[in-house]
Amino acid sequence: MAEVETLNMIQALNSALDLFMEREERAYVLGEDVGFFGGVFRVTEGLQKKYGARRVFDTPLAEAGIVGMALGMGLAGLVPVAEIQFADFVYPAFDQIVSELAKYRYRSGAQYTPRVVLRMPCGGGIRGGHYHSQSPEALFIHTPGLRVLMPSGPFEAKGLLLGALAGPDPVIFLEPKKLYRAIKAEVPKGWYTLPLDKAAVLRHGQDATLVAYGAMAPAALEAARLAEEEGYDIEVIDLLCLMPFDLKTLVHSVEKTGRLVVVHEAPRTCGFGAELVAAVQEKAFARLEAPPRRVTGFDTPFPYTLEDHYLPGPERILHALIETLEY
Amino acid sequence: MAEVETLNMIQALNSALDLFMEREERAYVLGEDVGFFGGVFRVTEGLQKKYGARRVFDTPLAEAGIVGMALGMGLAGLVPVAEIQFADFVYPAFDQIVSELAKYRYRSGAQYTPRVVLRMPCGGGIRGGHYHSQSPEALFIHTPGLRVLMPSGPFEAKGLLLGALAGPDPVIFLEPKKLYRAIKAEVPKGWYTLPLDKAAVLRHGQDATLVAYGAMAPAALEAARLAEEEGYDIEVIDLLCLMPFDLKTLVHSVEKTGRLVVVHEAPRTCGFGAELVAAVQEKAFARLEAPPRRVTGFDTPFPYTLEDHYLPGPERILHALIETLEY
Amino acid sequence: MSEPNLPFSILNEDGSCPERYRALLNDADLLAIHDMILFSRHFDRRMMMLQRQGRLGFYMTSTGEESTMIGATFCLKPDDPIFLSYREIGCLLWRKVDLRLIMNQLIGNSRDLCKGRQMPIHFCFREWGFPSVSSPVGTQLPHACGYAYAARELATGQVCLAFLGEGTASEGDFHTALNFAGVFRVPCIYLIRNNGYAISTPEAAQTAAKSLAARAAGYGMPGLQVDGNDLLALVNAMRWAVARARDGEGPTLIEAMTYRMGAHSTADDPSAYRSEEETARWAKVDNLARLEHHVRWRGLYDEARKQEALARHEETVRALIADSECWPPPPLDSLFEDVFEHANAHLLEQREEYLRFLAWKARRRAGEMAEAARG
Amino acid sequence: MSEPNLPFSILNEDGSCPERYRALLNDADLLAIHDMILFSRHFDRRMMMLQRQGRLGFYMTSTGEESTMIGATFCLKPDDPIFLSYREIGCLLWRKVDLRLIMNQLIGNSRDLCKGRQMPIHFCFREWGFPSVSSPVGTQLPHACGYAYAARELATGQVCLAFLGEGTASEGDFHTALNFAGVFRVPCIYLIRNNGYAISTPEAAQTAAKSLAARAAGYGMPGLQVDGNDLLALVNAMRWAVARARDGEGPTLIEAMTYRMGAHSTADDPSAYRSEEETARWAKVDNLARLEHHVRWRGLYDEARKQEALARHEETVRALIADSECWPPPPLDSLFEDVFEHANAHLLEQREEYLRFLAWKARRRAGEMAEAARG
Ligand SMILES: Cc1ncc(C[n+]2csc(CCOP(=O)(O)OP(=O)(O)O)c2C)c(N)n1
Ligand SMILES: Cc1ncc(C[n+]2csc(CCOP(=O)(O)OP(=O)(O)O)c2C)c(N)n1
Ligand SMILES: [Mg+2]
Ligand SMILES: [Mg+2]
Repeated sequence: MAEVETLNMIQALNSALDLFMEREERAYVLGEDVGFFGGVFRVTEGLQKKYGARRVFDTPLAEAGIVGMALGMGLAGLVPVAEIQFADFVYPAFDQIVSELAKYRYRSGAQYTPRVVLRMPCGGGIRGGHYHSQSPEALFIHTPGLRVLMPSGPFEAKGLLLGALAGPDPVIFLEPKKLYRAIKAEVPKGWYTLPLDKAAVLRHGQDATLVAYGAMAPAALEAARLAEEEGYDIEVIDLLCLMPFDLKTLVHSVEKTGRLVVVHEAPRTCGFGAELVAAVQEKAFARLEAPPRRVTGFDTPFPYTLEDHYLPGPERILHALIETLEY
Repeated sequence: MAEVETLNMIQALNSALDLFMEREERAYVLGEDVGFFGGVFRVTEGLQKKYGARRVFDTPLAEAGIVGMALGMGLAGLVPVAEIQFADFVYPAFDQIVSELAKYRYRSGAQYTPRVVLRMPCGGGIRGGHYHSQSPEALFIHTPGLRVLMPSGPFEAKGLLLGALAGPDPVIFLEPKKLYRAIKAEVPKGWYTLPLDKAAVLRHGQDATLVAYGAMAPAALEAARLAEEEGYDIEVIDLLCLMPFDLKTLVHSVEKTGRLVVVHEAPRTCGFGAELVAAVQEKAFARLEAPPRRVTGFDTPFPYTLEDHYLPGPERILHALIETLEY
Repeated sequence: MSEPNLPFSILNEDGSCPERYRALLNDADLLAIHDMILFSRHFDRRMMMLQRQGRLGFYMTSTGEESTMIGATFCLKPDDPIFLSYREIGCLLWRKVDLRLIMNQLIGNSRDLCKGRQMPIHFCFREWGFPSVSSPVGTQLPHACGYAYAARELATGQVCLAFLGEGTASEGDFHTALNFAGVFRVPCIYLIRNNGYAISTPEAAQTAAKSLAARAAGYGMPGLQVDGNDLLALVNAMRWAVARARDGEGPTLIEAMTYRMGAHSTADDPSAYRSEEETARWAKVDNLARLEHHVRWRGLYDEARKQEALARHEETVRALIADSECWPPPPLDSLFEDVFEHANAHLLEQREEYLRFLAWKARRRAGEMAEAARG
Repeated sequence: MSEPNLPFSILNEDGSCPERYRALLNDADLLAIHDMILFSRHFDRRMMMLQRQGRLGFYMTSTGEESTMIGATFCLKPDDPIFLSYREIGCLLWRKVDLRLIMNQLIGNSRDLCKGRQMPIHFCFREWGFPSVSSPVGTQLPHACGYAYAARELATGQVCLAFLGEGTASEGDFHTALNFAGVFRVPCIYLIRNNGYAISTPEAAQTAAKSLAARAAGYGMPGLQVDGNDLLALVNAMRWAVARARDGEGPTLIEAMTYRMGAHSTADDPSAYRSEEETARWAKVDNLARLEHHVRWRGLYDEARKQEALARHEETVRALIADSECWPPPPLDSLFEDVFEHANAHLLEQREEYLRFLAWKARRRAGEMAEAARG
C-alpha cells in the first residue's frame, strides 16, 4: 500500500504541485504573490525556494497578463500552472480564457495544443462578501474547450490536480477555499491521479439522489445523515468533475431512486444545477417520481453579514429533500 | 391608430435611440465607431449629426473603458447607451459588467442606481466564424443584477429597446445580427414600449410547446409550419425577455401541451436552454408527457465553413419536435 | 500640456520648510489635518485590535499613507466625487462622514447604509461624494472618467479624484481609464499611492518603468511624482492638478511615493516578505512624524496637545464601537432587495422558498424542543 | 535602457538615400522584398475581386502597409515566432508559407490546416512560426510575452515579434503585455502598425498621446517611432530591436507610421468617414511607390521588370485560386474534433444526435422525392 500522510487541502495541493514540478521540468508556476510569499493561501509555499524564481514567479497585478502569458508559455511547450488569487478576480482575464485559452486548440486545427492549468479559490463561507465568495463554474462550463474541476477534500484535490496537470487540455481548477484548512484527510504521499470525468458516490441510498460538489459535498453528506434520522435513505454524489461531468453515474443513480436534488452555492438561474437537472431528466424521464429540485444561492450578489442565509446548508438541503421525497 | 412605417431591425433600433435621445436629454450614446460613422451596422446613424458629438461619441478601442465610462456616467445621472461592436468582443469588459454594473445598485444599498444599456449584436448566420457569431446570453442571465433582452424583429426591437432605455435597471440588449436586415415589419412611428418580462406567443397549438428567441424565433415558427404539414399543432413562444423570463407563459403552455422543446444558438451545456427546461419541469412536472428537449449549438467554438450544421434550423427543430411528440 | 516643475519634497528633515511654501497651508488647516491624521492612525490601531478580538470581520489600515488621502481630499470641494480604491479612510474622515455610519459599515449591521452587503472598508457614502468601493482593483478608474465627463456635461463644476495603488496600475483598467481620460480631457485626477507593495509583491516586480508618473505621457496628460509622506508637497501637486482640471485643461496623473507601514490587511503577515530593517527605515520618514515636526516647527503643537488629542480620539472611537455593536444584523429581506429596482419573479420565488424553509426549520426546532421536554 | 537615436525616415522623396544607409539592404534582398510587396499588393487586389464576386467570404487588405510586415519579417530568423494581428499577410509571404495553404484558409476548404473553422485571414501556420490569429484585438500581445519567456527558458534563442494596430494599443491587453514584457525583460518586439485608423476611428480619437512609442517609457523599454512607409527606416529600427532582444537586453516597442490605403475590410466603406483628398495625399508616399523609386534609383529596376513581375504574380494567383476552389468543405466530423484532445461524452452525444437528424433528413428527402415521383 502507498505511504500516506494526513494533510489539509492546501498541503495536498502543494504536494501535487511539488510532485509535478519535480517530474516535469517544463512545469512553471506563476501568479500574484505565488513566488517568494507562496501565495495568499500558501498553496505554492516553498516551491520557489525549491525550483527557483524562474520556474516559480510573481507576476504584476493583472489577471489578463497572467493568463495571456501562461497561454503564450503553453504555446511554446511549457506547462504553466497559473494562480488567480480569488475566482472573483478572474474577470479581467475572461477574454483571455474564453476567447483564447478555450479556443486555441480548435481554431489552430490542433497545430497548437497548449496545456495550461488555472487554479483559483472559489466559494463562500469565509465572510468574504461580494468579491471573495463567488462560484463562477457555470461560466466556464458553458465555454467549450475548458475542463472544469472542483475537489471537495484533500485526497480529491491532489488526485484531481495531478490529473489536470498531466492531462492535455486547459483546465479551470476551482478550489473551495472554505475547505482549504477545514478538513484533514489521509493522502498518498506519492503520485496518483483521479479520473477527470468521474463522480464519486459518497453514500449509497435508495430514496433520492443528492448531487453536490466542492464545499457543498460535505454539506450534502450531512443533510443525508439528517435525512437518515427522518427515515430516508439518500444517495450522495460528489461530482468532482464539472466539465465533462459524469452524467452516467447521475442517471444510474436516479434510475434507482427516482428523485433528484442538486446543490450549489452559485445563484440559481442559469447555474450548473439547471444543466444537471436538464441533462438527467432527458435520460431518466420515465423514472422520475418528483421534479428534480435545486438548492442554490440566490439570484443576488453574494452578501456579507447574511451569508449564512445565502449559502445552502445541511438543513436547507434536508428541507428540499423532504419536499422532494414527499412530492 | 398610431402611425406606422415599414422598417428593418436596424432602422427600428435607430428610431428607438432617436426618440429616446429627443425625449431624455441625459441620454448619451458611446462606443467604437458609433459617432461620426454611425456604427459598423449603422444602428446609430445620423444621431451624432442630430444630437452633437458630445452626446453621441466615438471611444477609443477598449470595451472595458466603454462600459466603465458608461457606468461612471450613469453614477452621475446620465443615461448612457453603449454599443459593443460584437457580443464576441464584450469579454474585455466582462469585469466591468459582472463586478461593477451588475452589482452597483445592490452593493451601494441603492444609493446609486445607474441606468446603463449595453447594446450588442450577437448570434450566427452571417459567416462570422468564432468571433462574430457567439451568443453569450447565458453568462449574463447567470449574473444577478442584469436584465437581458433579445428581440426577434423590428417591432420587438424598438419596443424592447425603448422599454430598456426608459427603465431603471442595467440592461444587456442582444441584437441578433442575422435579422438586422432580414425582416421588414410595420413599426409604430412614435414611442411605445414592450414589457420587459413578457414572452410572445407567436402561434397557438395543442401538441407541443416550442420556445425560442432572437434569430431562432423565426426558425421555430418555420419548424412549426413544417410540423403542421406532418399533422402536428405546435405552440411557438418567442421569449424576448431572457432575464427575467416569462416562466408563467411557458408553464401555462406546457400545462396545455405536455411537451417542451427549447431552441438556442449557444452551446448546449449550461446554456439558457438548461434553465428553461429545469424551471418548467419544476412547475409542470406532472403534466409532462415527454422529456423536455434542447435544440442548440454544439459544445464547440462557433465554426466558419460548416456553420449551417452548427446553427439549429427549421428541419433540425422539426426533428426534435417529432422525436418529442413520438416519445 | 505644460508639465510644471513642482518639487518632489517640501518638508525638511527637521520639520522646517522653505518660506515660500509656508503659505500652502495656513496654521488652522495644518492643525486640522494633523489632528485628522492622528485620528485616522488611532482608528486604524483600534480597528486592528477589534479585528483581533474577533469583533470585526476584516480591516485594512492606511497607516503611513494618511497625508496622501487627507491632503488630497483637503484640496477638493466637498462635492467633488472621490473614487476610492480601499485604503483611504482618511478621505471619509476629512469630509466628516458620520463616524457612526463608518462603524456600521465595518460591522455590517442594520444601520449600515449598504445593508451589510459588503466586507468592511468597502464604503459607499453618496451624500459625501463617495461612490461604492469594490474589491476588484482598478475598476473605479474608468468610472471616474465617465463621471467627470458627465460632470462637465451637466456643468456641475465637479472635479473627480480616483485613488489606486501602484500594483493596481498594472491592470488593464488603469490603461483604458487614463487613455479615455486623456482623449476626453476630463476633469479628473488619478492619484497613485505608491506604497511599495501589492500584498507581498514589491514595486520592482510590478513594473520596469522608472516611475509610474512617466506613464502619463502615453496618455497625453501631465504626470507628477511627489513625496507622499510630505503633506505640503502633496498639497502643492494636488492644487496644481485641481486648478488645471477646474479650468478645463484635462486630467493629471499623480504618483505619491509612500509606504504601507502595516500589513496588507488583517489576513496578511508582512514579516514573511519584507525586512524589519526596511520597515524601520521608512518609519523614520513616516508622514505623521514629519508633519508633527512641521507643526512643532511652526510652534503650533506640543506634547500636551498631543496627549489631549489622543485621549479625545480614544474616547470618540470607544463610543463609536459601543454604539455600532448594539445594532442587530440587517433584516433578512434586505438580502433580496436592490438587485433591481423591483425584485423579479425569479428572486421573489426564491425568497418565498427560503421563507418556507425558515418556517419549516422553526417548526422542526419547536418539535425537537417539545420532544426533548417530553423525553 | 539606452534609447538609440535612429532616423525616422531614410528614403528621400526621389528614391535616394544617404550613402551610409545603403548597406542596410543589399541589392538582392531589396529586390526580393520589393517583389514580395508587389505580390502582396496584387494578391490583395485579386482577393478583393474574389470577395466581390462572392467566391470569398471576407478579406482584409494590407495595401499601403506592406513594408512594415515584410521588412520586419526580413529582420528575423525563420523560426522566430510572429504573433499577427490580422493585417499582415506579408509576413506569411516572406516566409514562403505554402501559398496553397493560405488560399485554403481563405476559402475554408477541406485542405485548410485549421479545418475551415475560422474566417478568412485568421491564419495559423505553426511550421512557419505563426501562432493562431484571433479576432479579438490585442489578445496576442501577452502570448508573445509568454512565448518569449519560454523561449529564453528553453534556450531556443528565439525572438518574438507581435503586431498590433494603433487602435489596439487602447486595449487593456496592450498594457498588461508590455508591462509584463518589461518586468520579465523578455526577447520580444511589439510593433504597432499605426495606419491612422481603427475602422472609422482616426488616431486622434484613439489617444491624446503625442506618440504611442512614448508609452514605452512607462514599461521600462525603449520606444521607437519610424516611418512605416520607408522600408529602410523600418529595417534599421527592427535590426536594432532584434539585436537587443537577441542579446538578452529585453523588449522594444516600435511604432511604424503608415496608412491603411484600402477599406478596413470587405465589410467596410471608408468613403463614409475619410476624404479622398486625405487618401490621395497618402498615396503619394505609399511605401511601394517609395521603394520602387529606391530600386530604380539603385538602377535595379525598370518598367519591363515590373510588367514581367505583375504577369508572373497574376499567373501565380490565378493558379492558386483555381486549385483552392476545387476542394470540398471540411468533413462534418471536423466540427466535433479538437475541442479537447479527445471529445468528451457530452459532445459525442451531440454528434450522435446530429447524425441521427441527418439520417432522418435524408430519409425524409428520399420520401419526398419518392412521393413527388409517384405524384
Ligand atoms: C482584480 C484583482 N486582483 C487581485 C486582487 C487581490 N488583491 C487585493 S489588494 C491587492 C494588492 C493591491 O496592491 P496596490 O494596488 O499596490 O494597493 P495597496 O494594497 O498597496 O494599497 C491584490 C493583489 C484584487 N482585489 N483584485
Ligand atoms: C476586442 C475587439 N473589439 C472590437 C473589435 C472590432 N474591430 C476589429 S478591427 C478593429 C479596429 C482595429 O484597429 P487597429 O488596431 O488600428 O488595426 P487596423 O485595422 O487599423 O489594422 C475593431 C474595432 C475586435 N476585433 N476586437
Ligand atoms: Mg501598493
Ligand atoms: Mg489602425
